[in-house]
Amino acid sequence: MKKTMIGNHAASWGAQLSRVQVIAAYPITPQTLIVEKLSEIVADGELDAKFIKVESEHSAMSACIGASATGARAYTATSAQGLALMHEMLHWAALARLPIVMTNVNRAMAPGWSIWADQNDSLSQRDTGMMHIFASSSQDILDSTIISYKVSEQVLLPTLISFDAFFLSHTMEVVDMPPITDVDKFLPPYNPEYKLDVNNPRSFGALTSEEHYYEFRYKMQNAMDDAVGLIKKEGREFEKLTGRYYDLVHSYKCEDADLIFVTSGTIAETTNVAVDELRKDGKKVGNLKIRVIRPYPKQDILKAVKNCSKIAVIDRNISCGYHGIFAQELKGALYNESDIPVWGYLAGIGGRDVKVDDIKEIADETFKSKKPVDMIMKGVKI
Amino acid sequence: MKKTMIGNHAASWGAQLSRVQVIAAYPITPQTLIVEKLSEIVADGELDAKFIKVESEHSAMSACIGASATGARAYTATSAQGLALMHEMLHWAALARLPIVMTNVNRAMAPGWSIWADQNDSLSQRDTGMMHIFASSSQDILDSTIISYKVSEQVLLPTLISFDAFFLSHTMEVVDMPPITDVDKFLPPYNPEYKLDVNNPRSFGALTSEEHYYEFRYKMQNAMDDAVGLIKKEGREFEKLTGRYYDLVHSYKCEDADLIFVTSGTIAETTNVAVDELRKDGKKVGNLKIRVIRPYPKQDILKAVKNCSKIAVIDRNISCGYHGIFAQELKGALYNESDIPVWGYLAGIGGRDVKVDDIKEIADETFKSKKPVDMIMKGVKI
Amino acid sequence: MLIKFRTDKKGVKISGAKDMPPMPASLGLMNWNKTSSWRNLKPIIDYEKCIDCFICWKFCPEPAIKIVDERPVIDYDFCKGCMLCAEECPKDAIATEVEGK
Amino acid sequence: MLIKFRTDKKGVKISGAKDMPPMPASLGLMNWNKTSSWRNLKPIIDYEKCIDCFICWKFCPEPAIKIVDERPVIDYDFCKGCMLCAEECPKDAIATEVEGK
Amino acid sequence: MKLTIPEREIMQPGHLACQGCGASMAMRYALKIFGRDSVLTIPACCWAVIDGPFPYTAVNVPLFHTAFETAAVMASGIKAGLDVQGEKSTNVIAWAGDGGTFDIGIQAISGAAERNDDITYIVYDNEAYMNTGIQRSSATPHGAWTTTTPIKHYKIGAKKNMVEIMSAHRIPYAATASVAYPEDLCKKLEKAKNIRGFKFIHILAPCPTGWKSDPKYTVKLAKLAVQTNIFPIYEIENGLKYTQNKKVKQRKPITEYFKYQGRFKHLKKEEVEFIQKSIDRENEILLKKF
Amino acid sequence: MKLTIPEREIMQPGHLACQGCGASMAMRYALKIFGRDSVLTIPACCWAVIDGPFPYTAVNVPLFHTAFETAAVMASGIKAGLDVQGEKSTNVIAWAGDGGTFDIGIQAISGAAERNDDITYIVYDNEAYMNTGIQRSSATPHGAWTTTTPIKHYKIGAKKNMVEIMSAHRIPYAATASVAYPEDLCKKLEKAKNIRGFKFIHILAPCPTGWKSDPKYTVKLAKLAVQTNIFPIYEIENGLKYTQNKKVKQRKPITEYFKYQGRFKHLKKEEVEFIQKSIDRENEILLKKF
Amino acid sequence: MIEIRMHGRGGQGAVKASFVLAEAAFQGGKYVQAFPRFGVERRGAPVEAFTRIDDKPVQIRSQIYYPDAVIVLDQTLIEVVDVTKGLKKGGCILINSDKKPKKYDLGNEYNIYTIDATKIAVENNLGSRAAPIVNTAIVGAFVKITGIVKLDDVKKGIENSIPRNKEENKKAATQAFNSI
Amino acid sequence: MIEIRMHGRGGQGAVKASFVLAEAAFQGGKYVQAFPRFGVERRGAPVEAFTRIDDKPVQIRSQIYYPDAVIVLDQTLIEVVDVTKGLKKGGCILINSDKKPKKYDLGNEYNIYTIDATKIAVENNLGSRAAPIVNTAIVGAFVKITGIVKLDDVKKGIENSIPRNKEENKKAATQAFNSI
Ligand SMILES: Cc1ncc(C[n+]2csc(CCOP(=O)(O)OP(=O)(O)O)c2C)c(N)n1
Ligand SMILES: Cc1ncc(C[n+]2csc(CCOP(=O)(O)OP(=O)(O)O)c2C)c(N)n1
Ligand code: SF4
Ligand code: SF4
Ligand code: SF4
Ligand code: SF4
Ligand code: SF4
Ligand code: SF4
Ligand SMILES: [Mg+2]
Ligand SMILES: [Mg+2]
Repeated sequence: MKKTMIGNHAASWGAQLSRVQVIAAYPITPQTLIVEKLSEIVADGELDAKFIKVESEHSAMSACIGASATGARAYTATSAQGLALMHEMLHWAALARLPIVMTNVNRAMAPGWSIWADQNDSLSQRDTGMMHIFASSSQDILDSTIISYKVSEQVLLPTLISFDAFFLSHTMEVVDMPPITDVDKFLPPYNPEYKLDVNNPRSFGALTSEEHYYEFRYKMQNAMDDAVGLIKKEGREFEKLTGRYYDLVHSYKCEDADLIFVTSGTIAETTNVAVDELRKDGKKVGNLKIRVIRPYPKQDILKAVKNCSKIAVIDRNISCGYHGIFAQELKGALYNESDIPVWGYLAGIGGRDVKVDDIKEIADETFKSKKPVDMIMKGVKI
Repeated sequence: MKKTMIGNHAASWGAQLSRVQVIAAYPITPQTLIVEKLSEIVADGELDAKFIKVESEHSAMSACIGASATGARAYTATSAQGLALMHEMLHWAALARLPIVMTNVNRAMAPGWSIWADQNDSLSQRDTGMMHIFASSSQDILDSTIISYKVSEQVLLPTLISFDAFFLSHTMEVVDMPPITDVDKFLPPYNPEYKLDVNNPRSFGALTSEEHYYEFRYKMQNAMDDAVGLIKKEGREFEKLTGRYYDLVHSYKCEDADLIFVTSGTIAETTNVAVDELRKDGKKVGNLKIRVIRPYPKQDILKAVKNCSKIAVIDRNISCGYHGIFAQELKGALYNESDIPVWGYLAGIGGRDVKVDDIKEIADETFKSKKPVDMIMKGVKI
Repeated sequence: MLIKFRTDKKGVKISGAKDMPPMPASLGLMNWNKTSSWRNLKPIIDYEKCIDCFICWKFCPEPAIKIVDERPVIDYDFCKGCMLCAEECPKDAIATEVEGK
Repeated sequence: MLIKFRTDKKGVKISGAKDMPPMPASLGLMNWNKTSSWRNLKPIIDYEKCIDCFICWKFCPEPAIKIVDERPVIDYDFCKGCMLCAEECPKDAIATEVEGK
Repeated sequence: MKLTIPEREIMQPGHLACQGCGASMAMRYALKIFGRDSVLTIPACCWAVIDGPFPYTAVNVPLFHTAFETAAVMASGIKAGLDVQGEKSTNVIAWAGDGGTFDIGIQAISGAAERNDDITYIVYDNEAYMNTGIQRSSATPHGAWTTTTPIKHYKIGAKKNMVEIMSAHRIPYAATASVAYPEDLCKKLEKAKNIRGFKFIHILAPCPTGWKSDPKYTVKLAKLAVQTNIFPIYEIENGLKYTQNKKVKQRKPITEYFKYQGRFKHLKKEEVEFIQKSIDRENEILLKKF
Repeated sequence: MKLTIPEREIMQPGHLACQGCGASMAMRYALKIFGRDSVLTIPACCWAVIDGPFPYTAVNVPLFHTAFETAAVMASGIKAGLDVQGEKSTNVIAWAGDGGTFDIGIQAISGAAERNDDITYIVYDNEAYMNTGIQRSSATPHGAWTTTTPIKHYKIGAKKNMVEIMSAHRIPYAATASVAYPEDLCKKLEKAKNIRGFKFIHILAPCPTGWKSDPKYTVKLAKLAVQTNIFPIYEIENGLKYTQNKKVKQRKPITEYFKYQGRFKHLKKEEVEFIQKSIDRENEILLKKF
Repeated sequence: MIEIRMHGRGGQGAVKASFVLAEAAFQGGKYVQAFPRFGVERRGAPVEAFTRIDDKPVQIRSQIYYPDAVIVLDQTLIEVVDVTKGLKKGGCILINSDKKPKKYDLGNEYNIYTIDATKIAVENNLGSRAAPIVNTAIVGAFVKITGIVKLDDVKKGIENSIPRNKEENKKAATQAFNSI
Repeated sequence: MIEIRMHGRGGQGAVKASFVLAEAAFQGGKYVQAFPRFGVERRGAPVEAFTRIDDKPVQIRSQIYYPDAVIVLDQTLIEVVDVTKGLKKGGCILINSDKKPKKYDLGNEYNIYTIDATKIAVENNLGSRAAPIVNTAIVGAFVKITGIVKLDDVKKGIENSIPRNKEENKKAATQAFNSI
């Protein structure tokens, strides 16, 4: 059923439709509305879940880990400082192989205090072993939550779903909510083989010497590899129910493009609009939206960009001392395989608005430029 | 003066020689001996510093931030879980532009509990905005501490010095301790322009809207760029005093090498031994040790590898869902600039020992291989 | 932000990174920000009734009540119109006016 | 590790990742680990003196004292030789022997 | 002209507190007492916004905005930093909301208290996470509505007794206070200023936005909290010596306090009676300590 | 055959505790009482090692090893997870050292206590961070040597009074206990098992390695701690009802306790006297509460 | 695509108004977006909110700089905020006011309308004079002026997005619709 | 390069012994490395430690698998640990024992030596019979057997690396040196 809702509430309803059993969360702008809505949903009896009102985000993730270790489906949501405070426990969830799904509203890291959109918070978690999705619409947020439980519970890895502060979190738009009966058909109850079970007492996470630790990492990496296929497979299953397909990357008019933008989050949506306008001006451009960055969709990207002659990556983030993270990861993946020149752009850092005109400027600059540049800080005031 | 000491104590003495004023730290294996020694050094009156025995690593970094914000020289040390728990505050120290120098003993992340060498802990901090050094000998640890204060206090960025658990932390070897009078000549007292000062009351870190946040990131990135030159410059200054030069990368027999290893930490040292042995067998190999990864030494690397025909990166870490981080960053940096094929190897994860023979095997494999491979998990038991 | 950052007021002029300190360190005070724009209701002291007890001064959260010549004076540049002063005045010496009417 | 991980004891045989669960979940108990090797001193119960008060049993930290036929019996496979039992025995019924002498 | 609290104003108008904000009143009083030789650190909370955005400030003393969970240890770090540089007289004050104190900040507080670091920790208590839009904290009183304790699931369980917890740490000085009694508050701040070691002051600071009350009732509510015994005013020296600072002869019924606030208006009669009883019981227990 | 504590053994020998480890004794008793319908969670501490490396375990009930600062909330999460799946009877126990309790874990404990989550939190107190090699914690007693409080800078300041802090949280049950009195300890564990809500048990567990004592003196020391009043044994119900469980008629001098331990041997006579006085004073204060 | 900006004060419900308008348009078969100015809302302080209405899905994710219309929920704001900023030439301004449009001197490039939404709200028991809830009344007037949404859709929108006093709100919207 | 492994029990000071030996070699102008087996030490449990001695800086950072010599600080360990594991053919084994070398049946590929370091330690007031501190005595004996370090350098090493009872330790080392 179509409804209007803000992006944050799409996350809440995604959790509700997934029948999460334990929720542990802590307020932080601009995420808070997700848990407020969930509090309401639980109070209204629309979801049978236990809500743990923890005293910090570190504890929120810990409580989810504990619950998930018993075989319950657990959910949390946070943003920026809260996600950073969870950092240790994100590694934990991943290494403990617990299929927790969580939402992060991308917000700039402090100091100075900022509550505005910026991907540095979640991208700083790229080495924790979590799967990581960037949603670009409220529909994407809701659907991704459901699909992620399905994938996570098969590969036994947690998933982090991120989306831009305000541009999505506080923006109301139209969302199609699948009936829960359909979702139930898609997403069976979670029932793991290894769990805290008094009838089969095991310890979890004991001292692991150099004799075994490496092999656990190996298994994790295998799980990530498996996830690439599973995301596609479950995406197709989901499409059967809802007509909506989600892949690791989505390409828009890339087939014949000379210049391909590589984008994520809300910038990806605005870029689609820009692509249309640029095409009208006769410029052959395309947009490759990276939806999933862990597992990294190397093959999908290679396929999508193979015919173009230039790539312009737009990063709403920076790994200071290197450069934009999407650009870095893309180049790392294309190396050995391709020699299409890649330009790296920064835009929208700290919540600065990225407009259609900004994207068009980037296109112009890239078309004109002869030599690729690692990082161009678009729109910075010097 | 030459002395024997374990790597951890080299860190303690590095801090002592740097005349740190505030130390805040929390115990964790294998770091603990650093702070135990510092407790002793302070108790013995060999250093005039205030030691805050905090209740967690999050607080350790916070206390250092507070002290540094008043203009005091602050130090902390930790490992793995402790570093992860600091994550939020590492971002904080960097964005607040506080030149804290800290030590991290690289240890594998839990679960399972592991106290053994693995770089995932500190590399997971690569997006925090800290400068980041991997030391490969006790001498390097001690010297890097001193030089890092000098560099950090000029560019106003914190530095993270990492080194391998046990292989360095608990291993006694010979270290040349410069006289403190020499160090005093090299490293002047810290006296920042912006600090908490009742005679010039300012707020630090207030709400920073989209109007200004981006520009702060821009300034941070500039500082990182400046640091590249400064590390070299201060390295030369330090050389004048001690005869020891430290650069961002150190190349060993790379000039005429067909195959260059790219390594870091203790694996880099063992690789030098392997290079000598391989050369004896007539194999033209070289070793490029990456000592600094933030700021990323792109130009230095390009220069060092330009003549070789193959590169083999050895990573004691993995970004699950992608691959080894040194390999990723190297390829990201070489893209657009070079087409030397790069092989990525994993070794030593979770403390597994990396022996000269392992390196030689990697050489053989790479020499034989036709097509570069993103990641080969060396020595994993399947 | 709802509150405009008028970086050109009170001598703090920032046109770009070059005018900014390395970290977000303040360069001026907030008192350029005339919060009179927040006001719906306006407190008006009736100095006939007022006994100069300074209870209003004591409680004003801004503070927007000053002591001028030993009498309480409301600074309408900053008064947000919370009406706490009127509520607490022991002599009912502060009247309420609706703004813009 | 100082303590050898004998992954082939007690039926837990791991030759590689394929034998391992996805996460470090235990597959067996620690009691393959005969801690007798830790022992320097050896407690020996003198059943003549012993009154079966089970104080030794109560306090043994391993536990390495079993109750067999209603009497305390030391399991020397596990006794680490802390000598707590001897110290607490109200009847001085536990003697100390030095290992390997 | 007789003023009952110091005339000097350090905090500047133009700040961003809502109309009738108790938290802004509390800061005004604190700076009157601590004066210019003070350094503040403030974690995430309404005051992180009230102070104003970059490049401005309203407090007019050095202020380090800090991460939500770190106020106490940040103050410890600042104090240590000043100390080693010879600035030993400066008052270092951690200033935080109830969420940053009772919940996410309690570990750092407990640590600093145990080390007896020479700082003053002040919590302005508006009984919820206000800056993020009124979520329950462990300072939220039983019965209250917040956005995470919706009417159907209103807050169950008593407010965490923070002053008693601090008193169990045996710190030199712990006290409760209220923006309705600035003279008492100022006396306590003065006392804290002159004691070496860890001082803790808990100020009830009504929040019209979160309490759903009229901004003009901020002082009235703060007074009623004391007069109904729901927030007694006292101090504890060295964790042992209790002194009652505001004696309440005839306590007012709690309904008097509730009726000016939207956050309690869903409560049924039995629920209010239950609350009244627990207030009376708690008061009895407390009175024995004086 | 008359045994004063249950005969069943759940904990297995072969574990990795040092000779004469008090912490391993404590676990043995706890599992005797809680039985097989229990889930444990243990943060970083000696017990994270004692249990044995992957792929083994010694506790023989489901055990989730967890991050150092998370024991209480991990238990809350586990309890919630079991609850929603209908496993309501299982005892969920957080088991941690003093460092994981008094210092880095106190926030999660305070949170779980405030929510009154139905878990039992047990701290085995060996008065320092032992697993990392004997660093001071806020449970380290005044005067003790540790590696971070070297002889010249021995630990200054009293042990944090954790039970009183928990009692200030008004939890249903809080108690101290000792491995020297397993019968009393078992009674308390049994009590905790049968109460709904948050239970806190603080067990003194001597550590020969860290206390520099002979392994054979573990029980003797645990007893002397009680007999000298440095570690009184009592319980508190609902934060209000105090009961003394081990009465000490004639307290022994603290020197009796110190003399079997290396960690106090640097103390001069005056220092010991100072400690004796504070023990006596604290005891007076405590006695009034019973 | 039509882009609308609302001006109000913290606590007055400008954001809610932008959502009600979007919901109404959605009920009328349109695609919509509505969002507040991204920031910290303070009781009493001026706030803004935005609505986008289009016939096809709204993909653009940037903010609104050049609105087609402006709604002012509190006329006292006109003195303290530049309500016409970026407003397109010929754009409309709807002000909640008991005064006549010509009383407002906002230049002659715009079409100014007024509606006494406060009075209508109070008459329908939607808040008090001091704190009226004017969302629905002002939306009712706005759709009449612009014709972008039918009154029936506004009613459906209210039905869906207003939790309490649905009928009163519908009446207020209708009354405003009819009185302008 | 010479690589040496030591066997002891947790609390007995095997690690210290490896460090004293390295320090002595360092005083003799050698480059050294010394380290414990990487793990968790438990009172009473068997432990190991290692020393590398070379004429040039030791760059290799991996562990020792094939030692040239083995030192056993506590002879009871011989029954519970494989002290000869990886020991090179012809390598030497030095055991702290009051027995004769031939009492030990460790195969005939190795050169076995014994020294009653416990007795020497106790005679020099280094610990008690139950807990003797045998580091220095055993190192004294070891350097005599292998000749890699001079006795004088051992004394210097003790001077630098032993905080207390320096003289007693030097005497113990000397006595052991002379008695083997
Ligand atoms: C680690 C972290 N978690 C959450 C937040 C979000 N946050 C900012 S202020 C705040 C509420 C503060 O509540 P309180 O301390 O009571 O102060 P108040 O806002 O009520 O003044 C929250 C949850 C944050 N900044 N950092
Ligand atoms: C976040 C974090 N910091 C530090 C550590 C290191 N650490 C592990 S155990 C331990 C000491 C535990 O002390 P305590 O809780 O008293 O237990 P004990 O070892 O004495 O049994 C420490 C500091 C860790 N694992 N995680
Ligand atoms: S409170 Fe009233 S009487 Fe007192 S000074 Fe103010 S206006 Fe005058
Ligand atoms: S109305 Fe409020 S802000 Fe204005 S003067 Fe009175 S107390 Fe101050
Ligand atoms: S303690 Fe002594 S007397 Fe009692 S059962 Fe044991 S050996 Fe027998
Ligand atoms: S010596 Fe210790 S381990 Fe052995 S039986 Fe006695 S108490 Fe148990
Ligand atoms: S929300 Fe409450 S505490 Fe925060 S500024 Fe507004 S009135 Fe003050
Ligand atoms: S160090 Fe102490 S607590 Fe830890 S295992 Fe050894 S004796 Fe037990
Ligand atoms: Mg609050
Ligand atoms: Mg401990």
